[in-house]
Amino acid sequence: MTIASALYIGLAVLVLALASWTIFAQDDYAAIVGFVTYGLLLSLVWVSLSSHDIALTEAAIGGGVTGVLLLGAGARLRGAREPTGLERPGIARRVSAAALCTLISVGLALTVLILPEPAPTLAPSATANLAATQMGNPVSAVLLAYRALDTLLESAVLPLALIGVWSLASDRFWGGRPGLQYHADREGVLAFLAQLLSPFGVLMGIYMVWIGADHPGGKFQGGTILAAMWILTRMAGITDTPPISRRWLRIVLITGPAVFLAIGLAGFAIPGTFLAYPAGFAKPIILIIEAAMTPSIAATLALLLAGPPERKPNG
Amino acid sequence: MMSDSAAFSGATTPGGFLLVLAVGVPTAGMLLSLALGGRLAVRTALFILPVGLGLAFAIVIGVWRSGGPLVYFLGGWAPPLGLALRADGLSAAMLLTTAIVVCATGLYARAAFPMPPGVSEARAPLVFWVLLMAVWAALNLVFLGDDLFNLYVALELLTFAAVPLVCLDGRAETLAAALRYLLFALLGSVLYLLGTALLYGGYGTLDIFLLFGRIRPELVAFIAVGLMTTGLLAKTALFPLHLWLPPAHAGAPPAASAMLSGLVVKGSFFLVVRLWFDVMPWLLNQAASQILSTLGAGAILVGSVLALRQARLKLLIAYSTIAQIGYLFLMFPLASGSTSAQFGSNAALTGGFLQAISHAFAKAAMFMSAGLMAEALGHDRIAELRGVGQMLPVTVFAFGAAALSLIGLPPSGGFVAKWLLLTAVITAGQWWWALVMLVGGLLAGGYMFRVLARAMANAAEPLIPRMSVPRSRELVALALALCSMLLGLIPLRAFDLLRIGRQHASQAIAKSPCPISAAPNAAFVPLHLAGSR
Amino acid sequence: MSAATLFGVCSAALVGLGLYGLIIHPQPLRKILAFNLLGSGVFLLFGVIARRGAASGLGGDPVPQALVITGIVVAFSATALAVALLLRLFHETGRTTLNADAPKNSSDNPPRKSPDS
Amino acid sequence: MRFILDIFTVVLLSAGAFFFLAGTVGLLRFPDTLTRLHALTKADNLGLGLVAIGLLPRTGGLYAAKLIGVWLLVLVASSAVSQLIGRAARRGTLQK
Repeated sequence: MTIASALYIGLAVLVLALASWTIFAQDDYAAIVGFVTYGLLLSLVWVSLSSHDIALTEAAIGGGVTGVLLLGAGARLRGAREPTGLERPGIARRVSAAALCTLISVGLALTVLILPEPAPTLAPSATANLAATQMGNPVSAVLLAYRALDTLLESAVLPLALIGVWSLASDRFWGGRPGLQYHADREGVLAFLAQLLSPFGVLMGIYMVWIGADHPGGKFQGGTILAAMWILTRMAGITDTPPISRRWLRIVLITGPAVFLAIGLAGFAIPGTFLAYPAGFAKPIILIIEAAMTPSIAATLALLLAGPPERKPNG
Repeated sequence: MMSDSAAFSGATTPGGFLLVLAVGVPTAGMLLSLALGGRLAVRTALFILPVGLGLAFAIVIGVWRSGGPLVYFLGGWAPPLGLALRADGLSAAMLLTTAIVVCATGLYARAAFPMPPGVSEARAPLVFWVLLMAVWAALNLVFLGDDLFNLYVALELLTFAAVPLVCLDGRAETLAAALRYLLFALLGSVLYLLGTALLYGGYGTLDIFLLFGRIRPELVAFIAVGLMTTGLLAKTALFPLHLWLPPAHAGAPPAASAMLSGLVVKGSFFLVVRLWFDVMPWLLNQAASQILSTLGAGAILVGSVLALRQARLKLLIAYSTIAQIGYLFLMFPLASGSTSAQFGSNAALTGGFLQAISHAFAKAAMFMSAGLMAEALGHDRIAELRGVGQMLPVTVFAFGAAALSLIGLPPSGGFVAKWLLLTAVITAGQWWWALVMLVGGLLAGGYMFRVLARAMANAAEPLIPRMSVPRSRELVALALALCSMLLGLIPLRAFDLLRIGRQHASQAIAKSPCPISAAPNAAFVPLHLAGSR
Repeated sequence: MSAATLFGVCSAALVGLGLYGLIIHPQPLRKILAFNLLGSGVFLLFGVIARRGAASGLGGDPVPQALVITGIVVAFSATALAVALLLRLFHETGRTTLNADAPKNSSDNPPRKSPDS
Repeated sequence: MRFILDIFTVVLLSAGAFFFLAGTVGLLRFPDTLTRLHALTKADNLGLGLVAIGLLPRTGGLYAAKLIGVWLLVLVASSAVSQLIGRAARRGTLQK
């Protein structure tokens, strides 16, 4: 057994242990903390599968922002009454559920073990066409050229989910500021951290978008970092969420998908196909799309985290 | 890879750009409504409605004229590396149905969700109009998508658009219903995604057309299709995964219920059809297809019996949806047929889709008229409906017409659908399904009669409506109900549309690797000759 | 045993664990956690398939890798929507569970105004 | 020269790993929040710093700067967060 495979086995055991903790822990809060740790370890798994783009995304979104979201929810639900005995599943239900899930796991594991060898892959055609997209990172080429429609729709999923979250506001708060107000001490530690860290964070977020075309990174990872910086300054009381009725906010939210859609439609004229980029201009156009999408992604993620409006429009 | 691309039937076809617009226009409408907000949001949505309807008509005409599918390769990248949109006869029919129901919903909702005077923007109207556009875009993509992962994104768009509609009024019950719906839907999509991963691992493509050529009857394919079907059934609310549906559909505002019950559940149903009929048609000959129709039969019986027991009109309609979804799944084992693969497949598939389409119109009409009755009466208790027929004759007539179609009485789309399914049952020699359909029809007659008998009865003294019901809204419900009726009067030949672009799949059913009686299969038995009309 | 095989089996186990949690936990918050775990198991399976398809000098097939990135963002949106629904439900009712039994049959419902716009 | 650098790396990485281990054991074993915090800072600051310095000879230029940057950012973040946790612990708003 090589050192590498020992490391992998250790990693797999740890991941499974944390996953079990997340499911079986009694305390909700402990389960959430377990999940956040699990997300961080999972990004190591992604590195060991040489998927650096996903490792970044998992650390930023899967573990990071999702973790913050769930921790926030756990904190607000704390003090709720525990489920009563009647609501807890009985032993028969547990056993049958466990049997079913074991069956599915075993079936799935068997299937994975007998997947065809050599594995079918699109890697050769993805690299063969890379030159036409003028990008160096094949994952970005898939996201922004070969399967651009997926990404376009995904960028529309984000504001849609946000509308869904906003729809849960009570009527009197419509148009107001999302989330609770943080009254933080402007001289405090958090304010210090927010002021010190946010310039670095913004720089790093922009850098990650910029190199995304050729190296691991991209708008989702970069956008998440920007969102995180906004959240940090908000928690420190330096910034606040804007009222959701603001026109500029709405425009920031839809700029990304709208620019992407408009460039896609412009493709009908030159070079004649939806979502095709004119030869030789693929890279600048893709950079425009990325630049337009990053603020939208950052704002949407941060607002999804903030939740529905909870304060009066003028409050 | 190149050989695959070459084998792919044709590249972008003329008129393929319509498919892009069918998805793009409502998406743009959703984004614009959100950005403009307020009254402009409503106006944008109302402007998009006729445009989208026109596109749907154009696609139907395009498919009918060309006699083959419309295809568009996005960005010029051919599958498997790129994505394609493809409209065959089934997609075209569903696109048009969706466009009609969405437009009707829009007209109906103009009065239900106007921006209130005095404020620049209110919550429920803005959310409703944005989500209306989103539901439309997502459904169009579900019908047009040709890539299983792209369809996953479409399913998620559909979920995110549908769930907030359930709890638009913000009451605790509807919030609980929406949360339960969301959890079911998320479980459904994640199981679907799991199957997608296995298919990619096994065959290196997610394009439906290419998968059809590569997939073989082996463990990977069976596990994948099992997981994907289970996930989609949870979203379609097929018995026994139906528990989330009644509170969600009954709790939503009527305009939203019309879309949820009439259209949204059909999205995931459509993907089940794509999987079983287009990706692995040989599966239809397996015992597995009997499982689907057994569940369908269970849904018909359980849904109908529960509908009979409801005291509230909207819940009754919601339970009737569960029963009517059951009919859709009866077509699966019938499509293979034992004597004539071609004919059995055609009658069953046509019957099944006609059921889906006529149910979409009838159910939307029913929820709209139930909404109007509830507005006028201030409640929707079936026991106290007496006199509503005098007060709102047009509404009750619309409800009655829609009920005829659901029960399956002639002349209605529901009748032709069930008649075609019965023909397929007899061709396939699986008489027991006929029994289920008969009992289902009787039960449907029973619960609809309960409502109509009360609604038509004269009240001791004329009722005074709590709110005046504008005639235009009544007419919208009536128009939809009439659409459902008219489907029964269209010559059957028109339904040849449903078969366009499917020849490859029906041949595969006939040449299935599994033993079916090797009847000499006449290359083409036109439906309108085989039918008795 | 290669990393791909090892983590392939790991992903199967994660799917089972997530599914179990989703079925048995009565609290929506725990169901949401379990859904995220289940989702990450599915994404990991995509990653394993990508790794198996390493070719042309790439460490993995970029197509499934890109799908996972899309999937993670979609899963986050779903989580945000579910959490917002749960918090609102808690705010309205003080409940953090959904009653697991079948939807209330209306025949024993107290009559009330139908939810109309 | 190469050999000496390798020894340097191994020694510093081992020392870093030791502090991480000690920190983790402390986190699990110590009785209350403040002492646990004390254990944690050992891992964060000292352990990570040793690992970063140990890796320096294997990289150069920009990468070395990035390594140091990572360490400094973690230092800033962890010291600020420790402050916050400590304050919360003193106010008694934490569980247990």
